[in-house]
Amino acid sequence: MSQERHRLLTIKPVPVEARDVLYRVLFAAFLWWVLSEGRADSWGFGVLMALLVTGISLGLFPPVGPRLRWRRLPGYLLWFAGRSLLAGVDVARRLLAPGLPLNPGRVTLDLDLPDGPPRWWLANSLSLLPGTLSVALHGQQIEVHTLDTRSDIAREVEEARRRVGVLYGEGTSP
Amino acid sequence: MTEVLQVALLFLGCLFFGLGTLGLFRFPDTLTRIHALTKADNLGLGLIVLALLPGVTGWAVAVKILLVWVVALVASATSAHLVARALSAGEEAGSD
Amino acid sequence: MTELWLDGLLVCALLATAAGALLSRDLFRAVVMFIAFGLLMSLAWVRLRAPDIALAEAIIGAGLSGVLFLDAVSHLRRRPAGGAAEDD
Amino acid sequence: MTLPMALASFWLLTMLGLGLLRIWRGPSVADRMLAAQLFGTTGVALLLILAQSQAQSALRDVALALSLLSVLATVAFLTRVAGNPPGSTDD
Repeated sequence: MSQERHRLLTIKPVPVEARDVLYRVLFAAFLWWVLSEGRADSWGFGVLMALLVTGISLGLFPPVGPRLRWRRLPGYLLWFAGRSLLAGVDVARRLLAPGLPLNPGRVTLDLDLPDGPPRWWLANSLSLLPGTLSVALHGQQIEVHTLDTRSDIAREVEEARRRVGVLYGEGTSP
Repeated sequence: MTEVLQVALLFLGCLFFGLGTLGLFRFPDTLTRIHALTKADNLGLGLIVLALLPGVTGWAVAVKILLVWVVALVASATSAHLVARALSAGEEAGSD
Repeated sequence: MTELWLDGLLVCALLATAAGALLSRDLFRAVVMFIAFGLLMSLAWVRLRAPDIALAEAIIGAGLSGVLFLDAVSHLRRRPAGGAAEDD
Repeated sequence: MTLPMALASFWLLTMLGLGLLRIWRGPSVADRMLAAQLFGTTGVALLLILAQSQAQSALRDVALALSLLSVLATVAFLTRVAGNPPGSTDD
């Protein structure tokens, strides 16, 4: 078990597949369309840049570990938008309450998420979710700062961790 | 109708920016200030982006301002995490 | 009318950051003030309808030179004999 | 410029002014960096509003560049000024 875990927790580049290249070229072309605000007269240069960016990004960030399931992204973003709205309201509530109801502290929780992009997703998401701010990732643990140690931080982190896991293909037959 | 919604979103966005700045002064220590700033300001920016969406001139522009928001989200979440980590590393080392 | 107030406020903020960057005894504070000044200056170029200069100012003023100054401050701090400003 | 947008920009600029106060008062280095982060986000919002109300699409590029560069200052601060003792970072 622990060896299996260790294997999961190290970043390991995987062989580049044709679909990796295709996705990146398409994404770069999409970015060009967005950045040029839909102008049609610059596509010659745009295609060149898209290919160049794909080459550079494959060199700098080779594909690692489990792949992001793009089709599951909208669901994640919807959940995230709702929760981060709640996070803003939560901060506002605490700020405007006369007694300043705060009980800040740190919590360290176990985390069995593959190293690399999944963890970055989680850490960055947590900083924008209600009551949590990711402080540090130590091996298989995550240290979180919270506005109120009395609230159920473990459940919040567990929920976020589950959703990031789903985003990276957990819960599907391989 | 769209106009009313737009003004309402703009107002709410400004409100959250104000709250973020208020948090910068009212919360007791640096880590709690990070909470207030990242959450309130990013929500404020999001609401302002939503308010601007009806007035754009094309799909690409709409995606572009959404992209600016996403980049700002990632940027501030990353810097919040980095500042928090530096603070706790500094405490452990006994400096600062 | 509101636009006049907006520009007036911008000018006041510019003067405040410029004074802050020049007068601060703490070097790190001066650098952060300078970064803020760069950003406000970029907004000023925007109000003057010069978006290209605003872009250059945001990148060079608020971005690159801020980083270079931070680097310089850290070098000064590492050498206490160099007469660096005392902080806090 | 429509009135709501002008009022919104005025309000955001006021918030920037208050952020200046935080930079000046500190007290810690991290607080100042935090105020710089506030400057980044608020500046982006201001630029997006001005891009639309002044009908200058180039300002959206300025906003994008600003949001990318705001991390740069924080990273520079962390690696240089915060003075992490070597080996204290864990990843």
